[in-house]
Order: sequence, then C-alpha cells, then structure tokens
Amino acid sequence: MNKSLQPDLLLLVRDPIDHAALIQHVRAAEDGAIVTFDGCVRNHSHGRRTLYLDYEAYESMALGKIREIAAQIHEKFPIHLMSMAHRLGRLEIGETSVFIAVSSAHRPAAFEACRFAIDTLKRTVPIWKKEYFVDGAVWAEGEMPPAPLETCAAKPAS
Amino acid sequence: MNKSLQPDLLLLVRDPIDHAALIQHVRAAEDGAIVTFDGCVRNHSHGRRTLYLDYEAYESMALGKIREIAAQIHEKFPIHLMSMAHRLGRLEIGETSVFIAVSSAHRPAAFEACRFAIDTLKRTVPIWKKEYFVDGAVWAEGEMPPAPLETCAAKPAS
Amino acid sequence: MSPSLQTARVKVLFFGRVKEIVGHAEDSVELPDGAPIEALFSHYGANHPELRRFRASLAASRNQEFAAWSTPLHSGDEVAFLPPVSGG
Amino acid sequence: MSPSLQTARVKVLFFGRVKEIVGHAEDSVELPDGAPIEALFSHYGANHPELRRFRASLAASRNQEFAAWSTPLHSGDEVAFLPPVSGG
Repeated sequence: MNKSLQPDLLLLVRDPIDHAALIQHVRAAEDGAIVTFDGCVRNHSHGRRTLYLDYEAYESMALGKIREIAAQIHEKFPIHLMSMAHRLGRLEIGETSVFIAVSSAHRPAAFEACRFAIDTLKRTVPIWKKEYFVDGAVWAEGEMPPAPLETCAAKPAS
Repeated sequence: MNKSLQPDLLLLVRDPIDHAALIQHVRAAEDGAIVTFDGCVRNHSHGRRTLYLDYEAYESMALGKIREIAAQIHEKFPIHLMSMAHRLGRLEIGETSVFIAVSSAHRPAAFEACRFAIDTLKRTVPIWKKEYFVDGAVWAEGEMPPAPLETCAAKPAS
Repeated sequence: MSPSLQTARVKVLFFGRVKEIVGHAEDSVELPDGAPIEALFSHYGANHPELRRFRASLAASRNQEFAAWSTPLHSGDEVAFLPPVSGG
Repeated sequence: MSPSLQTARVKVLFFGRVKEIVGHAEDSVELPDGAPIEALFSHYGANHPELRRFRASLAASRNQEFAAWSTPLHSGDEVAFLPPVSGG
C-alpha cells in the first residue's frame, strides 16, 4: 500500500451512487480516456424474476480490500485516477450497485484497469447479495476468495 | 447490415456530447452491466502543449462505418444496446470527442464490445483531427484503414 | 507462563448466511491464547450443526485480512467466517 | 459502343491534408467510363505534385466504401482520397 497518497475516491454508500461525481473525480486535462463500469440490478437471475436485492458488507474489511484494489491497479497499469463506489442496503431493479471510473492518458490502460478492478472486487471484497423473488429469497452464489497460505505459527511450541 | 432494426443510437454531432442521454439510451431492466468509453481532448500530444483540436469527417461515410461497427458488435458479442457519438468541429481541452456506451446482461460482453468499438472506429471511420499548438498546427498521424482487395473488374474487356 | 494458562478474548463477526444460522451479527469469546481460528469455528459448529455443512465454502479472516484456519488468535483479535463473496 | 467513347462524370471529395493541398473540398470530373480510381488520382497528382508524395498513405473510397485503386468508375460515382484516419 505504498500508494496511500493517491487521491482515488473509494466509497461504500447507502444512498444512490452519484455517477457524475465519480467521473468528475477522475477527469483531468492530461487524460485522453475514461472508462466506466456500471453494475446494475437486473430484473432476472437464473431465469427467475427478481423483485429487489439487499447488499450487506463487512464494511471495514471491504473498504480495506477496495483500497488494495486501487493500489494494485496503480502498480499494474499506467492509469491516472480511479473512483469506485459500492452501494449497500436495499436496491431496486435498474439501480447501480457498483460504479467504477478510471482515467488514463491512453485507452488500453483505462480499459484493462477497470476490468481488473471489477473482476477483483467480485472475488475478494466481503460484500454479500441477497436476491428477493416473489416466492422467497436466496443469498447469491458467490466466489471463494483466494485461500491464504497455511501458517506454521499455529503450532504451539512444545 | 442485417441488424438495421437494432435501436442503437449512432450520432455525429457539433455540440457537446450529452453523456447522460447516451447512457440512458442503453440502460434497461434486463441489463446487469454498462461499460462506457469517454475519449477526451488531452492537454498534450507528443510532448507539446495542445491548445485545441479541430475534427473533420467525411460525414455520410463516417456514419455508415459507425453503423457497420454497431452491426459487427451485435454479431460478435451478446450485448443488448450500444450508443456512440463523435463530435466534429473545434474542441477545447477536456471536452469529449467520442463517447460509447454498451449494455449487456453480463460484464465481459460489455467490456469487449466497447473496446472493439473504439479500436475499430480509430482504424476505419473517416474522421480527421488537426492539433493546434502555440507554434502551429498539424494533422494527427492517423491509421491506414484495412486495404480492400484489388478488383479484377478494373481491366476493360479487350 | 505456559500458553494454556493464558486466555484471549476475541471479537467474532457473522455475515450473510452465517449470520442467519448463528442468529446474531457479533459475539465475544474467551479461548486459550494462541488457539487457531479452526478451534473457534468448532465452538460455533458444535452449537449450530448446519454451520458445519458450509465449512468448505467459508473463508476466515483475522483483523480484516483473509487468514488461514490455522492462524493463532490473541486477545483483541477480530475474526469473521465469510461466505463466498457476491458483491458487484 | 466501345468503352473509350463513353464518358463518366464523377464527384470527388477531399478531406484533411488532401483538401489543403488541392485547395478545395469538392470537384466534379469527366473521365472515360470504366477508368480506375488510380487514373483519377493521377489527374490531381499532375496538378498537385505534393499530393503524389502522400499516395502510399492514402486510401480510396467509392460511394462511401473503401475501394481498391483499380476500381472502375462510372457516372454518378462519388470518390474520395482519404488520409490516414485519426478520429476518436
């Protein structure tokens, strides 16, 4: 996290996400490209009609993981700035659950960094989605985070 | 062009591009992902400070080529809708020259189609950019469109 | 000062499906200092047999970082048992 | 009706650097029916030697489609000599 001074805008919010503010945050005169990803609530899931969603997070850890993603993309790609917001609580059909904006001088970095950010978020950030249907609700099938190495320190000294 | 009924929004404009309208156009309840690309005027080019740009197009052909791109991405990727606008005339630093929005049920298609659209636009759509600096102006180095096959019909029957 | 004589008080957090099974969002537990996360999980598994069925799909965290199940716990640690994540 | 007796009138459009060299945006030219785009270009190249320097980097279009330089032209065709494109 040697990039902690980078002025990226990283948020967990309970109100509707302000797309314009997130884009404005990354836009600068030296950039030629801005790529955004808008993840929105679909009206269907696995063939069933969705009524609404409810998102829950382990907030302190989720923010930490989002900051790690920001640090990683600055290391991996020649981008300028990123902003990322994930919404929590009840979301209606069509509302934005996650929004990412990335700016860079040239377009490949912005595309690749934005894709990396959402792919990594979906694997590593502790947020859970419950899907509500007319006939019940289920926790969405999620992804297993990468397993940490087993540590030898667990054995007590004998 | 067997997809001419697709209700994509494809524009050449002389006034500032209305990002919100282009995004709104592709947004629908069945979509889970919207990816956008915003190409904006950088304040530098090849190490020189840019003052402004001027875009010129072979308008009828450019619109035709943009429609071809739209038809191609519907064939190649499982996307829902796209919108694409390119601005012509004088553009100031920070203004948007091209904006693309693509919606799909799942994110890979939206990312890949949006990237394909801007990459193909830059190779095949007859639009030219003149860059103005404090000490003069140059036509931007462009890309050669793919060469068409030589046709045998050119030989007159002898 | 044998390790077994010391105890550690850790905070435990529950989310998603795990929270619904356990019935609350947060707990505070005393256990032998240096006991692994695995031992803490067994404590809840004994009271909530349904939880054991999910063991293979859960990840563990210690102080907001993913952690191996063998990670030893000490006083003040914050532990969570995390279902597969589904943000985005 | 030998081809050489018929003539064709085509519209020619100029853009970017080519427009600056030729000095105008549009022209209308009469040439033998079936003459290739290459022959039309030679006509302008003769009047504007600077244009010939750019020949290798130009693409040709006929009726708003990229076309080979050998494409034969007929009355009503719209032709353009296109510098490398730089939109986006």
